[in-house]
Amino acid sequence: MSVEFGFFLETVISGLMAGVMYALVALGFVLIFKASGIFNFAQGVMCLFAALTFVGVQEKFGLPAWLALPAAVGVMILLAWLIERLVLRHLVNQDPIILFMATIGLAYVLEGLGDLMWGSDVKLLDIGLPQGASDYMLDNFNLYVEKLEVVAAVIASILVAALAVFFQKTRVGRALRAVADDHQAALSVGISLNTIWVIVWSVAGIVALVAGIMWGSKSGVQFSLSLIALKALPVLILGGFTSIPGAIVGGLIIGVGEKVAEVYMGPFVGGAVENWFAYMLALAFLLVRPQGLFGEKIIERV
Amino acid sequence: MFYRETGQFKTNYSDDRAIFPIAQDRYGIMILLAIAFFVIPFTVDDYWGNAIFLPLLIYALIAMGLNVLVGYCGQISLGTAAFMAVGSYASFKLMTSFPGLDFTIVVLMSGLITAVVGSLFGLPSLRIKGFYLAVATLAAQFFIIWLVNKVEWFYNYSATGQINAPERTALMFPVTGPNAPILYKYFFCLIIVVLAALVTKNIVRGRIGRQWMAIRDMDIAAELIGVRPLTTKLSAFAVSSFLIGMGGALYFGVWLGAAEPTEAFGIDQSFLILFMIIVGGLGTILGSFLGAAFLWLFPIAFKNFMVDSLGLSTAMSEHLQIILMGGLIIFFLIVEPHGLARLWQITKEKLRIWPFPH
Amino acid sequence: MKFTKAKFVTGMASGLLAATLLAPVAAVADGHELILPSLDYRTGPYAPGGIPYANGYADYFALLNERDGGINGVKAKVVPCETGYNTKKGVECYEKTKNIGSGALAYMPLSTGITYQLIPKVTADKIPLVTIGYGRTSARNGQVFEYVFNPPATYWDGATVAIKHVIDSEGGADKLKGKKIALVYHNSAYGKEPIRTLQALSEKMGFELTLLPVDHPGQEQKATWLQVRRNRPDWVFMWGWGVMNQVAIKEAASIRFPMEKFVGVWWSGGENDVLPAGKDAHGYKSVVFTAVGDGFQTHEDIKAYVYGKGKAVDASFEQRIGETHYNRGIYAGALVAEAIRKAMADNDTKKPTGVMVKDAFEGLEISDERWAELGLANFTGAVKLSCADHRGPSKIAVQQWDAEAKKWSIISDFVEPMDDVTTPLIKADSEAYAKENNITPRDCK
Amino acid sequence: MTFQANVSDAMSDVTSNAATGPAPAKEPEMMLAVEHVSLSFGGVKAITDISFDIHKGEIRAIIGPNGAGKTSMLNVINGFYHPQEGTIYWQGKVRRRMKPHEAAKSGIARTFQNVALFKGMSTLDNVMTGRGLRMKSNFFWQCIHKGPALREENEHRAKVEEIIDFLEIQHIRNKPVGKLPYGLQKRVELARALAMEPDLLLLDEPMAGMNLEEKEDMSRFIIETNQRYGTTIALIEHDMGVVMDLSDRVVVLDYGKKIGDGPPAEVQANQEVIDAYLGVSH
Amino acid sequence: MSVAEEAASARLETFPAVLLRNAKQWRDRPAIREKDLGIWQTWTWNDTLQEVRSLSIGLAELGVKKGDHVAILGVNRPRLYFSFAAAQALGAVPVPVYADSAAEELAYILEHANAHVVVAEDQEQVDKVLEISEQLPALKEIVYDDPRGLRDYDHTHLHSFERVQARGREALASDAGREALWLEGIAAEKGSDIGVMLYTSGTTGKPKGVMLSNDNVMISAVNACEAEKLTEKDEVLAYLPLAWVGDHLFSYCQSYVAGYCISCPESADTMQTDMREIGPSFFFAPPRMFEGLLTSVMIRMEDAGSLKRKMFDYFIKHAEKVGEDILNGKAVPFMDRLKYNLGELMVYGPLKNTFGFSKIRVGYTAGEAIGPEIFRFYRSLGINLKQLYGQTEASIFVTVQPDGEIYSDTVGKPAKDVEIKIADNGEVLFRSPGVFVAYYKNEDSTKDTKNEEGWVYSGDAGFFDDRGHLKIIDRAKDVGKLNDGSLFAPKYIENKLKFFPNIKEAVAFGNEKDKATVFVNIDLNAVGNWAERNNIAYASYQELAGHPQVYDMIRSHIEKVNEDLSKEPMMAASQIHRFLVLHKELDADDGELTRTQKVRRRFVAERYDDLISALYSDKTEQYTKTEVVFEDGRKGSIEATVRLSDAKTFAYAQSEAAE
Repeated sequence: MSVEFGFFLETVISGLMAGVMYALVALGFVLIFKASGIFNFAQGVMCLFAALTFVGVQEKFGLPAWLALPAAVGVMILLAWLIERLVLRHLVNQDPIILFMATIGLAYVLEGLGDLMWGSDVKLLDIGLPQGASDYMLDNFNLYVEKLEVVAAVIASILVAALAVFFQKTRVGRALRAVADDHQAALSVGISLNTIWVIVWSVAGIVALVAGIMWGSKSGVQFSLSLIALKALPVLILGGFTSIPGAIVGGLIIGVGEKVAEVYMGPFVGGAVENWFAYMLALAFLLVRPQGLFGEKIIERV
Repeated sequence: MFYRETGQFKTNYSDDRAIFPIAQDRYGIMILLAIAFFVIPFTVDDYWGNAIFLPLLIYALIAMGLNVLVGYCGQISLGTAAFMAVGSYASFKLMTSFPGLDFTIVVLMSGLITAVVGSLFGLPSLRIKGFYLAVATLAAQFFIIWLVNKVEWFYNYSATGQINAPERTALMFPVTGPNAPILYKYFFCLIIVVLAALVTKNIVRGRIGRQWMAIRDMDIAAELIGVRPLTTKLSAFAVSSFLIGMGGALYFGVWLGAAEPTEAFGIDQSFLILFMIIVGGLGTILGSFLGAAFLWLFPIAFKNFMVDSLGLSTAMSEHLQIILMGGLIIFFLIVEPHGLARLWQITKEKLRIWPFPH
Repeated sequence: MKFTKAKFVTGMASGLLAATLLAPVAAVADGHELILPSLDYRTGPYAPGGIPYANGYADYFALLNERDGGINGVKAKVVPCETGYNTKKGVECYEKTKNIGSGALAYMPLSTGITYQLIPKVTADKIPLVTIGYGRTSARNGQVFEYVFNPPATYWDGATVAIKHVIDSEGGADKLKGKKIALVYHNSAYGKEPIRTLQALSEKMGFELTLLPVDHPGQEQKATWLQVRRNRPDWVFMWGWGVMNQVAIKEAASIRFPMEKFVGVWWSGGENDVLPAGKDAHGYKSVVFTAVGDGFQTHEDIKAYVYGKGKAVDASFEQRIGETHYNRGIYAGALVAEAIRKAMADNDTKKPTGVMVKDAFEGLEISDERWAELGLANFTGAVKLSCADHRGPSKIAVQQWDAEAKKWSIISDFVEPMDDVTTPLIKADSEAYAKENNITPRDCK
Repeated sequence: MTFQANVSDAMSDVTSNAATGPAPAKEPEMMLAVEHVSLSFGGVKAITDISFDIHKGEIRAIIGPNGAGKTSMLNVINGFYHPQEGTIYWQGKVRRRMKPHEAAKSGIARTFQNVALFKGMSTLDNVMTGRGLRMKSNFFWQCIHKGPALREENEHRAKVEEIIDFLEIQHIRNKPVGKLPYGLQKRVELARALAMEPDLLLLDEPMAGMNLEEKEDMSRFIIETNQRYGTTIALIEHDMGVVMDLSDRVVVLDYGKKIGDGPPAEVQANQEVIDAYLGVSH
Repeated sequence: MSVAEEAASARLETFPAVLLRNAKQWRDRPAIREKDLGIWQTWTWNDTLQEVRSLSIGLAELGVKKGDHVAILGVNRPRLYFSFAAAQALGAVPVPVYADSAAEELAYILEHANAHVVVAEDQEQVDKVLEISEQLPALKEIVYDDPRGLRDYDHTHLHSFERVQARGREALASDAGREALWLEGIAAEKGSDIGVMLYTSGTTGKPKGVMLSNDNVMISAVNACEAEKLTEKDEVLAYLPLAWVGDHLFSYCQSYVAGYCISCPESADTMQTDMREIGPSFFFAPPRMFEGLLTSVMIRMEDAGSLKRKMFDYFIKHAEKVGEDILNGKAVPFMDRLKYNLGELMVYGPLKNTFGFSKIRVGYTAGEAIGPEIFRFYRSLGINLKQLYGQTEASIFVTVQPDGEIYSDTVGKPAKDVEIKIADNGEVLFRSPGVFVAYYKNEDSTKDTKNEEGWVYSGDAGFFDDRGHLKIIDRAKDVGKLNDGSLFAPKYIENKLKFFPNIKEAVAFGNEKDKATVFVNIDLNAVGNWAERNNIAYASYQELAGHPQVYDMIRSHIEKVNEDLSKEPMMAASQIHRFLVLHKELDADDGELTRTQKVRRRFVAERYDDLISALYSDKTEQYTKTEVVFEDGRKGSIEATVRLSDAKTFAYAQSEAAE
């Protein structure tokens, strides 16, 4: 294995790993969009809020991590319930852009609330996840693989598997799938739309918590965490707003694409190309498939 | 209540289609304009000019531009800040390359250049729709900002990539640079914004505007009655970008005076403008102004109130303000999803039938 | 026309209400005060850096008020205004605060972006703008930038001192030839500042410079560090801010880049930047122009007079007094306070104006003895500004992080930057600015 | 003096056309003809080898059970779908593959099965949009809304007002169409199509979901349109009574195939058609 | 200006002559407007002249000649107004006919009037005429305005308006002398010639054709314009039936004389909106309309928020206190005036604005008596509303309330050039230049109504009060006596009852009876609204009318009236002892009301004979069956058991003053 090829491999691997991290955030978007057609602008802030809560309860109330986790999950479920109660319920049947706007309002509220409750300092999030490069890989294969990202990949796989089970095997999950296709159909399953929304937002909240913990372990918990949503957007358009596998595959493609571009193209054009390259990549895909990689085909009718 | 419409009747279609068919609206807008032209300029100081009126006017102009695209033509864009950047950098290059050029021309040309760039980035809209398009416009956002940050020619090879607006005049009056009196700056922006609003209104109430709205409301039906999607969408992108580009030139040249691409034209600017038109009201000119006013003035007013009057710490006030802002947005959406302009519309209807409730 | 009248009245009423809310509060409660706006940021992505600095600045004046009854008996009023590191809010804050009371006496925006906005404005409004270790480097040229001061160090100075540190570590200037140095920088005006200087030095000394920009906010730097890993530079410099710093430190550790060869500018040398990286950060270095820790009389006094009496803006901060960014806030406070003191003495007034303070800055001299009198012995180098030189003598050291003790410690002497390298650059840049903006450099003789 | 009494019975006079067909004196002029057209979506055949024609000035009905391919047929005619096989003749010439807006420009207008109005606009603006193809003033004049632009706007407004008057929708002139009752929406849609002054008007179930009174109104409008403006009309309708009253000739589709074509009475008697409607298995 | 034209316009004895003057004098001022195709289409006086001329000559081409009768059938449309002048220019007599006349009624009038030509509005009217054309041997041609739906009719004798005008224009173009000829025709018309014939919809018997000479209407119009200072700048809404004398005077004659512009609403449904848009400065309406409007105000305000309603009530009360004084120019305390101004801003102004009353300078209410409270309500808002007492036979004007002397209980002083005297039996007689020539083909009636000296028997009973104002009590023939000999004026009682918004119509009985009783018609709007608020469920008008709670409410109204009556010496004896609420609305289609919505008292008495006798018995309910005509013309019957109820009466001092 030549050095250059090894380095290329490293680039691809770290791209894949970064892609998994993006996909974690994108998953939350997809869940909500799939079930309710809402483009949840607040997903990034939800990650921050979840992570802040997770760290906050540890700091302020001295809870151990294993207790803080269910506490944070509880808060996210409560949040989902509140969102349904105070916001979504009043905006049934509104245009998508209105709901999108409402999630923007929500993002503001959560951002302010998180800062207000837990302060705007950087918080260290350490739940004992392995950090740094894998010595094993580095020593034996001279391959640079970040341990945290491997863990993230594993967790993402578990999460996706769990979601798959949830959607395929549980009654509620099946209702959720039904609601994605047809609101009426969901009602016939016997679960009210309101309940479904609470469940979807709770699940998205938990996904946000997981993403928040992963990103928080990587870079500490503070305001910038909410900006990772921007990283998830190209993943979303690439994978399609409604597809969970799309989010994963899209994440991987974007991750690899932008890393390769940055490393191999960056030096020639002055660097910092990852951001726009991700979007350009997504745009290029879209021009071929306007509904995204895994999105449902748009058939125009009159 | 104040609407006394008795005796206002139209004997020709021109009057019937006037921008303000109701006389009271005409008087109202005339009074507003009179205040804007004859009262404010002589009471305005640096604070009111630089912190309140200039940003208000400039944001209104930019919001109007975005509203053409999103509100009238239904093409969601998140690349506004990039187009502002195009306008700003175009004006910077024009100002520094042709020092003698009147700033009015600079602004117009910046608008035109932005219109060209905007149309180019509008091309994908022919294939991509809805939120997919919205996210696709982010490509423009990131690419353009990267480009102007990277290519040194754009910022005249300055050490840091900052651009500074040199002193230029419009019709002999200095309007850019630190020494331009706020009065001139204000008048310059006001005139441009008023004219732009008038022209925009004219466009949207005519054939082109109706075709935009047709595409927005039902693109297939629009095509089947003879609306050409290509020209219609691109014209919306062009007009929108033209306004945004002019706004960008004013934003940088007149208001800020200096700009740095990643911060002044960051993605949060794009979102801010989008929020303005949604809160203000999609598809209305008035909404652009109301939205700009709300999103720019509310935080300032709130900050002043919380910090100066209640003596809260700045951080606390900022947090509360963000929460309140979000809460208000949600509240407005629940009360009236179509924005402040619609709220005014409803109030107006109420006033027109006063004292009756319906 | 009754209706229009009525409309006018309601319009005026609501307009008035809005106006009162928007208008800045002009009146000052009790008598004359020295107005010192603090354009700080306690929210947003850069709040972790903004908070300690703003606290240091505010605490120093709170100390003067509590302990000495102000400056020559006139109380100082620090007016905080939240900018969120946002230039537009910064402009708004500036316009709002500049005319409070008898007028603002000095500005410190702690943001290079806002500094650029304010340079022309303060010049027009005649209020000194004091940028401690940030802002526009070429503002050192007082002939062009009359109202802008940047003691005791500029970014370019920082870059030269970092190179000096490399020279010391490598064992001589000649050893630099053929060495590789990478600059990881925040892709903004701030981050780009040292590029020119480093380029000049690389030409002069023959090292190879690699530029690696990182976009805001910088949470994801994998690609950047992959390139570091591939290029294997001997040294990495960093001009970072916010979350970018800690991510970079972690990434550097991950690729096993030796920490002692990783040098940040002072803004990449806060406790917030290294703490989240935990043990990985051990050995990381940064340049610095103030001493570290809280072992100074002033710090003791602040604890006693300010926190003890409950006069602190941010009472929860007490444990963190002495953090590097906090100390810079104190430094800024001390500088401004001394200038005001001098302005009062020079003009024999208790109501100095912006112009007087500017003049005072141009003759400001704080010797080591004076620093000791101020309760900050060995805190930093002596200050001596003049009309032409708005930076004055500069002393910069290198600090290193001890992850075990969770403490910074100074590992070098306070050395002078390479003015021979920067002076021509400053001259060129400031002259370009003067030309672009039709400024005739004043005569400082 | 006496007046002929039969004048008050004008309606029957008009509809009697249906039985006798177009005046035999002159050879019917061809408006549009489709020959051997087939259309499929990803392997699913929507239309199979269909041929028929539409004469100038007639009212042609296309009927058939649900899923027979009627709407697809209209979509083919106005260029929204492109058939894989077959030829379309338009006013005597072979028509090349064209985009919907080009078809509109060539004189084809239509209404939709599910009302496809511009919901955010007023009735007036909806109808005005239909005039778009005939408005020519350039961008500059549009911007200042004076001179040619204003003149043009007013001229077309007058035309549109005539149509509004014709369809009796004055009272909803300035209402947003989104909130109108269904029957009125259908009428506005017809108005919009009429505003294009088309040569061929395609109506996709113009009376679906209407009550008896509304249907009568709509029938009246369709007949008057045909007579007053000489517009050729092709319509899809389920109500056989309406079809029989209105149309000159009927084409019957079933499962994408043509199973009948001719005057209403003839088609009504066709056994295959009866079977298709009664659902007799083939 | 040609010689002929000059000759024609020199003597302004006829309206075509006035038109010639107007077309010169106010050439480009608007003469008539119509809401059509979304805007107010406007004809200037010059346009009007062109239209009238081509139509007139076109009519001549159709064979219309001097003395012919041209029936005009339809609602207010500019072209129908043009038809008046066009016919008059030929010396023909226009005969406007109510557009809502049933075929039978129409047949009678057209036949009686010997109409040669009918100018009809649209298909509906044409159909009506065609249907009865067999009975009309004199009818030669029909001209229609709106061609919709008429395309396929046989056009041998049916002509579109355009075609007639086109023929007129052709004739003008082909014959150079034709215009002069036409102008000469106008010049030849004299003031004494019959100018127009209006059919009265009398309360009894068949309609009578009132022939009015050009002088009659011209002098009346000139006098009225002078009295109210009407000028070409005034605005008038033409919405009342063309065949009503009031509309003829206000919308046609006075418009020509004063030169003001009249505006025709788009349709009856849009009347309110159109009224608001136009904002007439001179307005006339029957009391019924003002009542309806007031009721709608009260109903709409019921739904307003409590604060708004309180404010509304407060200011309305204040207006009642000082509004009329302010309007009459009397001194009012400064604070009250200030408060009134505030009220103007908050309530009166907006209210007037929503009605379209903001610009009214002079408003007339005529046709019948208006409830004093209603009258005062409008005046207190600052609307210069006046009562007018008039008759077709007088070219409408008999008395008018002069400015500053408005009393709600009188109809004012004699109009200019009008003499009035009271006959011994209380009947009002008048004589004026406007007094009609004769009834058409009905000399007996002419003799009965108009004596040799030119005095006309008005048929109304009344007297002059000490201020010199005429006070009308009732129809002379309706004023009766109770069995105890005291005066019984049914209309007086009915009007008092009708003031209550809940009561739409009332019919009082008592002549030659022991005591007074009434039939009441509830107002479905007002009572329905009230029922909704009080959770009273009802399925039909009939059910609501028979509801016990409705009876309670009506009873309280009646007792209030009784209390009032008890205080008036002449009327105290006619307090209402028993009443019932009718199970159906009185309807013109059933002949219970006239076309102008007046009650046909005798007809009602006969029709509901069973109910009346029940009222004078002890019964508490009565079964009745009534034949009705439905809207589509079918006949049917309604059956009901109507409840009868007593009402409390009040003691009063026996007066000897009764004459």
